[in-house]
Amino acid sequence: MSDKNVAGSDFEPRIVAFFCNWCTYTAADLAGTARMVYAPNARVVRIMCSGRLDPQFVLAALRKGADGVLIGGCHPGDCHYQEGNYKALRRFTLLKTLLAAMGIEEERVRLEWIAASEGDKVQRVINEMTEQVRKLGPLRLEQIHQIEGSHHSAAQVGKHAVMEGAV
Amino acid sequence: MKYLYYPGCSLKSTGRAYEESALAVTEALGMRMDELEDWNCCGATNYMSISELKSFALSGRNLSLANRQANNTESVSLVAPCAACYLGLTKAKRYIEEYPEIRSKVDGALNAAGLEYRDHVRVRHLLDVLVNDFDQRSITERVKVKLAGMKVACYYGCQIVRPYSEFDDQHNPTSMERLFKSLGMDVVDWPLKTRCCGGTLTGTVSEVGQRLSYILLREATRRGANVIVTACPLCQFNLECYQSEMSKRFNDSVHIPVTYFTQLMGLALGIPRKKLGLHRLFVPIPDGVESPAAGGAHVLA
Amino acid sequence: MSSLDNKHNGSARVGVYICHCGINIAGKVHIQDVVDIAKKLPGVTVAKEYKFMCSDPGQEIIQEDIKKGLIDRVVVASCSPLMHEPTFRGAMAKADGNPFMFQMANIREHVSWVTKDKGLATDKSKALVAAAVARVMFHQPLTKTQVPVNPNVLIVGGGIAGIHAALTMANAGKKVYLVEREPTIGGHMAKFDKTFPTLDCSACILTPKMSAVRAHPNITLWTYSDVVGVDGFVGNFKIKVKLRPRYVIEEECVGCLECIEACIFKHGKFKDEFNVGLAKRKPIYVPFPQATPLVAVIDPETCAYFRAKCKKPCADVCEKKAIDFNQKEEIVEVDVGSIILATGFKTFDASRVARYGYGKYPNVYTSLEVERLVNAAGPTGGEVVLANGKKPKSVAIIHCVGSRDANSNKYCSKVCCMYSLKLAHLVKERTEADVYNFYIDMRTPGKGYEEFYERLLLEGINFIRGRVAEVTDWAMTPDEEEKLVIRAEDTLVGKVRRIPVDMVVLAVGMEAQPDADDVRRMFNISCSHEGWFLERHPKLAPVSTLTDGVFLAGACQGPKDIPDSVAQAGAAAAEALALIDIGHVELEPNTAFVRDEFCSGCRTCMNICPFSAIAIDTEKDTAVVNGALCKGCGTCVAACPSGALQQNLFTDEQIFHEIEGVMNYV
Amino acid sequence: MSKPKVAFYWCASCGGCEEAVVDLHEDILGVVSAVDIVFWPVALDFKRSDVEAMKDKEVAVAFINGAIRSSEQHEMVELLRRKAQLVVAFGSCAHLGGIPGLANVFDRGAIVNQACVNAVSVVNDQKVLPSEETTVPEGKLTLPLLWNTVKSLDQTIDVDYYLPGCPPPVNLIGEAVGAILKGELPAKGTVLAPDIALCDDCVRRDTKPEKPALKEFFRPHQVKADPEKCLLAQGLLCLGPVTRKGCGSVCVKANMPCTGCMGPTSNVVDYGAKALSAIASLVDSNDDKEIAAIISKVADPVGTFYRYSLPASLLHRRYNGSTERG
Amino acid sequence: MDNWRGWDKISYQSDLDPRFAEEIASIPGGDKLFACIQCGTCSGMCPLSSYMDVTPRQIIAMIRAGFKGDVLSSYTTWLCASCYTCSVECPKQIKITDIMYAAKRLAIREGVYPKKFPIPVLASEFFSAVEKNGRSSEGRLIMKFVMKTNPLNMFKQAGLGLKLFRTGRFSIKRESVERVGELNSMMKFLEMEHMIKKASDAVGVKEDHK
Repeated sequence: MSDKNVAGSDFEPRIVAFFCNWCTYTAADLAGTARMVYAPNARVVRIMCSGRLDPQFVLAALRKGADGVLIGGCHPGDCHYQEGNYKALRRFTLLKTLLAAMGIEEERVRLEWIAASEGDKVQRVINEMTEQVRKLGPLRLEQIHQIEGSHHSAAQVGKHAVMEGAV
Repeated sequence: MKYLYYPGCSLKSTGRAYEESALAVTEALGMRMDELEDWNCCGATNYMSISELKSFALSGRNLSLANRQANNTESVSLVAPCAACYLGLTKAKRYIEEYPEIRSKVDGALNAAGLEYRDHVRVRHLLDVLVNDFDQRSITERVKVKLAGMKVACYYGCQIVRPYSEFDDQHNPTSMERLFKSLGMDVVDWPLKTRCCGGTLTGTVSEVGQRLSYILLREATRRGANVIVTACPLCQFNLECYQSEMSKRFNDSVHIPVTYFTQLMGLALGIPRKKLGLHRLFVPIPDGVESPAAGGAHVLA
Repeated sequence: MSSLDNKHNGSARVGVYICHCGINIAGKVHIQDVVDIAKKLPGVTVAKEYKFMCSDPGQEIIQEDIKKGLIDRVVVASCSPLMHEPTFRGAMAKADGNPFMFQMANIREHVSWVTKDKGLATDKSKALVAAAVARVMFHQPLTKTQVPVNPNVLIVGGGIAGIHAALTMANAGKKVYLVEREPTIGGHMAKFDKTFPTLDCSACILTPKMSAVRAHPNITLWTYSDVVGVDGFVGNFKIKVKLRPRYVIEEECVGCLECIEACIFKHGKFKDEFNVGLAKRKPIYVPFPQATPLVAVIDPETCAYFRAKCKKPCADVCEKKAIDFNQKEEIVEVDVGSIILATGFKTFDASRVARYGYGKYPNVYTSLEVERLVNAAGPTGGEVVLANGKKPKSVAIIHCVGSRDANSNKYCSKVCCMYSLKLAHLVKERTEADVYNFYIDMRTPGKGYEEFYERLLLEGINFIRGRVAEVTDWAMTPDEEEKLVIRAEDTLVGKVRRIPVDMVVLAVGMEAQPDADDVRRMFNISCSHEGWFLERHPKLAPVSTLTDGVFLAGACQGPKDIPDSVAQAGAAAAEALALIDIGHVELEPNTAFVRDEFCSGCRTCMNICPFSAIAIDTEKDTAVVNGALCKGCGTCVAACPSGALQQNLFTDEQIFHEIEGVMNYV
Repeated sequence: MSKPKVAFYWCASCGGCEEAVVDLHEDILGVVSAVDIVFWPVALDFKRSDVEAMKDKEVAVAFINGAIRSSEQHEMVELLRRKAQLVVAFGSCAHLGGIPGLANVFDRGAIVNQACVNAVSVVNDQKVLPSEETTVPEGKLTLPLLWNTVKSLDQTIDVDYYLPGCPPPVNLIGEAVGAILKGELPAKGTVLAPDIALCDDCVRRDTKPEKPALKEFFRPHQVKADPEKCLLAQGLLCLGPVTRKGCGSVCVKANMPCTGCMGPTSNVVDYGAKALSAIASLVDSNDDKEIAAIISKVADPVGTFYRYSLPASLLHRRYNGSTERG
Repeated sequence: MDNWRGWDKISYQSDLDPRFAEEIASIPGGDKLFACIQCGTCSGMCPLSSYMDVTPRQIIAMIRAGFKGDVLSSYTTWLCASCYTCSVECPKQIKITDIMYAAKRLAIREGVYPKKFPIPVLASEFFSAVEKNGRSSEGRLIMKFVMKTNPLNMFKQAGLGLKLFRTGRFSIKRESVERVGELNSMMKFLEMEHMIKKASDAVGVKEDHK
């Protein structure tokens, strides 16, 4: 990627997209089958249901250098698991208030309902979001922390939270 | 709801009677409508043929002035009685608000003149205001004169329904029919009420333009109408002023009064003919059609 | 983030295989670059590329590496996992690897097919491969559970597609429940007179099949009924069907129709739905003489007994005492293993195109109405007549009404050209009128279809290429007086024409059923934009849906003519039979599980499980997941406040590492 | 054999942790007899130079409480890290950043301005602000640099163990000291408290309904909480389900909801995000407007969910937009 | 064969302008023009199509194929009365009226419109009056127009003019906004913008040729 110079004009947004298996991931496949070209900035992590989306994943993506996070689920009423998307909505609603308080612009974390037939919506949303985030500029929390942590060698945020107990 | 009046160029000359009757009717209904200060041309049809952007900028100025005159309130309607002005302003508003590249240029032009564009202003046609902002029953109650034997063909023309039909059905508008029924008149069903009158072609390529107008008049007459009402100064001009020329050209006797809808409406509300500019008609409304109404409720029945 | 750092299985050996997919991927992604990056990723012991990984030789590459002990887990970067995940898992299992030590990177649908720039596509592919590798390091061996498949099948909709599927299944010895909401089966096809292009009689070929359904010992036919509940999953659905009261006991009625004769209404008075409003029926009626079952139905909305408790001549005349005004709606429940949806279509409402004057001018008809007019069993006995009873001298048929139009439906309804040709022929045959067909493009792909078009050209039907602008009743010339005037550009001549006719036929397109959205929700499948039920894959799985065990037949999936509907119904039946033949289904092991030692018994998870699959173990005071009920959505895992709940194949650490992987920017 | 040397130090903290050590009561005597306290500025008169004079790794264990937010604190903990074999992050602030960590929703400028100019109790008409260096006739005076961002201890130095809590419960301190003295230590990086959430031994757990769905949230001053029933089920934001046990649920016993000072269990990466997820999961609505209305009752989400852990969270601090970075 | 006026009707690709379609399609929402299926609804609906030398449908086809000269010199675009029927009924939602405007603007800019045809004359007169005064003075406009197109008409139309004058509907007073300066600044701004764009486009074209 040509965005080494984060603040430069050639900034390429990095977007992590969490897509539910049944609707949005399928829609992204459909966009592919239909050869709908769109911005390569979003990278998809597949989950079975938007209800699986732990807000920790959103923060982890931002922390790991994402400039935006897109969450895609089935339209209300369409969830393969009855109402996982509503649960995603409940968490997202609360997460949004938290992110706002933390100074993260609203456009950076977005929840979209995209049905399996809406390949064009995948294209539109990703293009739109890429441009919105491009306008906002980089977030790059990881780099900020490195800059501020220059007092010492290793930034070890989150050290306590070692995943224990092999699954 | 605050109303500002946008006359446009025609209502100050060939369409004077439209202005007179529109102001008389709104006054009679107790509706305050100040004229937009220092308004300019809407940038209509002909202008659009030369420069689209300048046309949008012209409308942009009117919308910006309206916003300023209304002190930036969000509930202001800019009322245009002329169909072409109504479309010119509506179209400009839509394009300015829908296309950022147009917005930025119009903003730039307005800023250069010390003006500013805001989305607040609603563009309304006078017909929309009179039909939708007033309870039709209250209009019925105000009817003072019964217009016996008037069979009205309501003519909408193009630009108040197309391409944006903001207040009525695009294919079969009925606002005027509803209004004239409320006024106790018979309306005639005719299929050509949104077909083009020929626009400026009546003057430029008159053999073509007048033929379009003629078709309308002939069909209205054939369906039993004895008066046509319009909501546009150009439509009224075309349908009325060329009647003698048409009679010659198409070897037919064309003779039917064509009024602004506000004129006939004013007559029913008991406003004096002169105040409605009826004396300016080429084909007059016959004397003696008026008889005192027996009361609003009766008219409805 | 330390939780994401190097805490994987230290002995993991990952094999990465990058697929070219011919030029589908290789044309847009520098494959070798991706291989080079993959080789450098921690844990990767093998990284290879191959032209078609899904081919046998491709799979063998993986199998050999497993057998040689080079790898114990696999990443394939190719197409969507929804496409080939089962293929590669199967290949691993054959080589005695655990099929769940596998992850796919979707670099075709999500990369090469949607990215313009080759460099950017390569970068994205690298990240997706890195993510898959990072995640697969934390995979654990899992096993699928098997559940038996109930061999019964539910078929919804009794049109030609449902009928054909039902007979196919029943003839194969399977128990079929066929549910139809109208009082009779037969669907649209029962309304047609002739079928194109052969012009054979619709009733002649359909009614024997309808009777066969009625008589078949393996088919339970519920007409005048609706499916109201669907529960369960592939192989094990629980279905609730509501049988509406027809006030005639089906088992008793012999179809003598004496009751209809006896009705206090001497003549039909109410809209006859079967004749699309062109005729009137009585409150007690059968839709048409060959209705199946041939059992009368009483419409309580119009029956005088229900409104005024009048005499009951119908009941009195019935020797079998089959009429029962006290009949109540009944709910039956059945278990089935598979479902075939054949709910059909509805025709476009022509009044939505105001300029064609449908509903305004009495002599503007829809094609379905004309189907009834030309039908010998129809309201006019096959006479094509105008509203005033006279024969038309000229008829215009307007194609594409409600099709190919962004203001209504964008798609082509596929059947209208052909049925318009058929109607043109029949109208001409019956009336000798001048017939004008107005078309945009003539679409006649199909066996014998183009030949039929040629036949009509030779028969003297007028064809005008141009979409009709408007149908009006105002005359410009004397010959237009009292006529309907068509105005259209004859695009092949380049002139606008006005053509006066007596009758206008609107070739209305096909639309999804108005309740298709409710139906798809009930069966947990998807709809396309236009409202048609969505197939699993437009080419390779055209009768399957994204919900296992639910199959599609006929026009509910998209516009189709009779041969296509029947073919698809056969295919759907074959899919269902294949499922039944295997006898069991394997369930993805992506269920949730509780790690007792971390569970505080806080019950947050219990609140949100939509399947009530979580309970409290009262001895240990911890939550337990019932694996048979868990469907694997993972919403409880996201909610678990202490990370005690995890989901197989989607554990926190797998996802955290995948996130870190996709953020791998080179 | 000489007694093991022990150091105590406090950084950005309230002093409560020091209290907790004193709260060991007579047990402290045992500790004192078993160890040799070589540095404890709050109680004993040692100087930095005394520590500097020690050999590296001479101190067996250093207990450090408080968050790190100044250059002086940073220097001191680095010094102690060099001198000590083991470093224990003592209390919520050292562990996760603690209450001082909430300063991370502001930046240095705003904090200094508030403290030195705007606070109602301050009179500072000239708006004089502290600066790192001031020249006076007598020469140059220096002050430690206040960091823009508050950090947890392990974000500045390597930490061996954590004693959670605000302050750490006495029994956990005792057990930890005992374990260290006996050399029975768990894996490095362990939080020295049970790895299960508070509900595990909450006396009110059995009163929690099977489906604890909520239509409304309350703050403690808005309702009179039933002293027997699960607080969460009453709409109070009790974070017990998200928080490590070990405190003896003192708050809940006092009819106050848990605010999470013990931090998350080891399976959770970000305390606040997980707490948020769990709480949102209890919201009983599928209507977006109603959901928003219910959730709007959660006042100050950062303060609620990250009361003790903002510096240790994934976001770490408030982000000030791309234009203001640096 | 005496009356046969034969000419070579073949169109050579080199005579067409492949960029014409793009140029027209660059108006807002203009790219829908490429979706045209040549159904003829526009021509059928158009109340003026019977007077046009080519139908609106053919105009779209010609634009798409690059028949720039034929389109710009045709009468069709000038006969369009902007009634928007075609735009509203088009099954592909092509903004045909806007396309007609775009073609008219281009024809005027390139000076290839039908010169003696009265409609472009009216448009230009209207434009210059409004640009100068901010309002159109209908009476003056009509007089100027008649003078420029067919002065003899002046006598033919005298009766109508007199009638209008008698009914107070005709005036030769010059109408104008009060703050003409405002308008001037706006127009100047837009002209500058336009020049800048043209200049940069020109540079772009040059680079293309290199």
